[in-house]
Amino acid sequence: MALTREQLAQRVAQEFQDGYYVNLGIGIPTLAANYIPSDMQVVLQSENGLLGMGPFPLEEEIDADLINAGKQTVTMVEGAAIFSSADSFGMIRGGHVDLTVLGAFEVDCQGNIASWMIPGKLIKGMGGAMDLVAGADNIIVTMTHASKSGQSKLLSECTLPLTGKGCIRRVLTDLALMDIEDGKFILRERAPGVSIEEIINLTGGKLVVPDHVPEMTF
Amino acid sequence: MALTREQLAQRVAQEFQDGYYVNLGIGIPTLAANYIPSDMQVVLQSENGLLGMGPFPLEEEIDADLINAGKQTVTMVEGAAIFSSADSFGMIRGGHVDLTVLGAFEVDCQGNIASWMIPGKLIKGMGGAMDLVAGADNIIVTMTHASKSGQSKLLSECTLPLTGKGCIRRVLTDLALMDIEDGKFILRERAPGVSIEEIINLTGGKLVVPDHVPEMTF
Amino acid sequence: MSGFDKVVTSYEEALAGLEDDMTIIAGGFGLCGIPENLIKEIKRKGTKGLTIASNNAGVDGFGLGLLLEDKQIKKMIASYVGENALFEAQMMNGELEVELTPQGTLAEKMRAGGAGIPAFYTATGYGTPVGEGKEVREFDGRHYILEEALNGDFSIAKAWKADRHGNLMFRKTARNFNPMAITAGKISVVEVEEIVEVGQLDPDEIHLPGIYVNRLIQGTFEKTIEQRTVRTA
Amino acid sequence: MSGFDKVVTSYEEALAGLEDDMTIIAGGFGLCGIPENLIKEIKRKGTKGLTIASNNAGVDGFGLGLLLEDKQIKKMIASYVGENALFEAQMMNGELEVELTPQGTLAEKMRAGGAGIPAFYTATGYGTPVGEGKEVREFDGRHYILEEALNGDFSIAKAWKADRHGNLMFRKTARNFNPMAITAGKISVVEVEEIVEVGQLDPDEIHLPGIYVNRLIQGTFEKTIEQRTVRTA
Repeated sequence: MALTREQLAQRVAQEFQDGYYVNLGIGIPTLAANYIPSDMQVVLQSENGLLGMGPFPLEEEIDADLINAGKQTVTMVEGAAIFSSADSFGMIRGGHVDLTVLGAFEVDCQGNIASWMIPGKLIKGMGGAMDLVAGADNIIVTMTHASKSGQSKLLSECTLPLTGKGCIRRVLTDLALMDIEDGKFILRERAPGVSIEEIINLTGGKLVVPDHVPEMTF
Repeated sequence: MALTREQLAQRVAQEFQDGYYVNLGIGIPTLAANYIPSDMQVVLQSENGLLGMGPFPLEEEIDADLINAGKQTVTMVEGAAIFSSADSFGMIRGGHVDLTVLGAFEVDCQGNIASWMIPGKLIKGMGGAMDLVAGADNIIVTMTHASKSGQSKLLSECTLPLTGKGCIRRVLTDLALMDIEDGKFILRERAPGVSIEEIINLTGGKLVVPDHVPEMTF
Repeated sequence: MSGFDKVVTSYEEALAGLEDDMTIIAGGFGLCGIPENLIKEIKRKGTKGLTIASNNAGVDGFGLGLLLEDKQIKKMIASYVGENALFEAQMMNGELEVELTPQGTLAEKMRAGGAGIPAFYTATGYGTPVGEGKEVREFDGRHYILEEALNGDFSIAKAWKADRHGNLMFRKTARNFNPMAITAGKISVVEVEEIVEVGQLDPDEIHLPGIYVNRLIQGTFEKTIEQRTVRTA
Repeated sequence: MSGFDKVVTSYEEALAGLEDDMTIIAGGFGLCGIPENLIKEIKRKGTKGLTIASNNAGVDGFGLGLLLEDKQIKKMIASYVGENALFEAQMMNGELEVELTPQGTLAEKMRAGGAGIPAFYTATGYGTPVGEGKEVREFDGRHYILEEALNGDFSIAKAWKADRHGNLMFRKTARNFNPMAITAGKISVVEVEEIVEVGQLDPDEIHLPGIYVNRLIQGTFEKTIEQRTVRTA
């Protein structure tokens, strides 16, 4: 069975380590914050200028001056810090964030990512995504393995305009967790009940299948 | 009579305008702060990270955490602001300071300035001088017109390593106030009792003497 | 002795000198910390042909979206746009030129503009459409592109508190692009919620010194919220 | 749940891993805001062959001057030196390499190192010995030189107050180079006067977020004054 959104978020959360500063993109990545293990502390960076983002506010806590990068009202945790956008992206570009999780339209086995533009259709802009993928050493891309019509999103070469070149090394889809090494996807884990064959069929780029590919556990 | 240090400082202060943010170098420039006209407000920038520098502290006010760019203990005036060295030089380099006053060893009629190094003799470093001359539009250099042995410091070409190239447009010496335009010194004012001839004799670079050269008034 | 008193009392005065075809650097992220009343004044003035650098372009009927109604904007430099239908329509039919710029690069371009850095290298955008036509250079085995500083004829921004000299404090994530935007404009205009007397702000707690501020005005703010998300107790 | 607790309790632990021939980025201006106890610990450790980037090099017997006594410094990157005789002697006889860097360029090189900007252009130093061998480029009719970022294996710095997560506040002009120095080191070590519990600092008043701080130690400081100047009432 393909992972649900919640399972994707849960699997992302397994990558967290105690003491990690993490930037979570809009959508599934943001959900991962709900699954931080209780014996662990993670601090969330929001690229509009906040380190130490908390949950959504209670109705009476809403503050128009306190939003996240998705423009949603949020709160701050104890120990939070505020800074300007220039300082925020200095932090990101300088590689100080330990883990970045974001969505994408396509990833290829060269580590390229396309996530911001569909020519003639979606031209809203890249926001902070290009800075995030250029700045982080440790990035996880989350997305569905294939489109609804069965087109693979894991390609030998991205077809859409790139967000970043050669910067992605780990991809989590609803079917599998893969690393990218030397121009190949390496299958690391598969979703419970999903066969290796199905993953092979739905992966466009070169895929290496190790002898043992464990199922994900939650 | 050549100007005294105090007169030099007084003449510098005549360049102040109400509302000017001013950076004063070590020595005579610093003295100019004592002659700010009483109907005028000037805010002093100290490049180690302070806008709104006040006078030296009373004995009981001394604070090791509050010094100026000359490493002297100072105070802050009301409305002062503190910032980092990077922000301070962003302010300077970005041209936000209205007037910069600093000393020099030599100035030439191309607007070059040498103020930081005498090969084999004085190699202490340029501190912030190179940033200051590169960042300001409005600079006054103050120095003696000639060395004790009568060598002119206003040359057709600086002989010492430069602090900045083509950036000086106004020089105040103990004998004269000059502008620099199109490769020439233009004599604007002379010290009380100093003859134009004396100034001509002690100026190495090309000097233009207008029909009327008023004496400075204090 | 009023040389440092930056306070003006009308929005008309605040934007005096703003003319057609000028470039404006604007603070704000989404609708958070935007100079909403200065934008309304630009609409009232009817200034046209503007180039505006701002992370976003507001929404229909609020923020910079207001300036689209009478087609006052010629060109937007932004990282994320199209939260409003009018923007998309004007962009699609070519009435509005859009220069999409990564968010961090945009912030750094404004900072560079204010700090006298004409250009810098960044890895952001290398190998993407953003890097096209820009110089590529290798440092330590990695590729970077050259990005140039942004400067404006005016900058418009919003802060929380100011003293009369223009020393500024921002509040929470309404800080965002505001400090850099202010430094990058030849004439910088800042609207604030509260103006206090000089000496009332702690020098260590000032986020941006008054040297960057030319005009200061106290306003009242709607503070429209774009995405009102809540949790239940 | 101690992942974010940056506090260490001994200076030995604070500088664990510092080895011969490493590069250190140090905060401070003159003797103001210098990490005086971390410097003493480097002296005690006897680490040699160090490259140190710091605006100044201390004085005889205090600050970085201490590290000259046992010839621990191989190279200084600084804007103003020679306030001490030992420095001058070692520089003159070639024991100590010195790379003089304009103060603003030095600050910006540290900031760039921390902010992932590999290089930037500046007018500072163009046409002077500082510009020799560096690329010159014209922007808008003005000449600029290319300066590269500075990064260190360690950075050592001094702040005023911190919470246990390493969120920092500096005091008065002791801020100076400290914030940038901290961002530019692979391992950053900060000594402070006071450590408070997490949640006690106002998020709007933090000068440098804890993400940049790896180790934090509380010290007591001599705060030697270089030029004690006073006025009489």
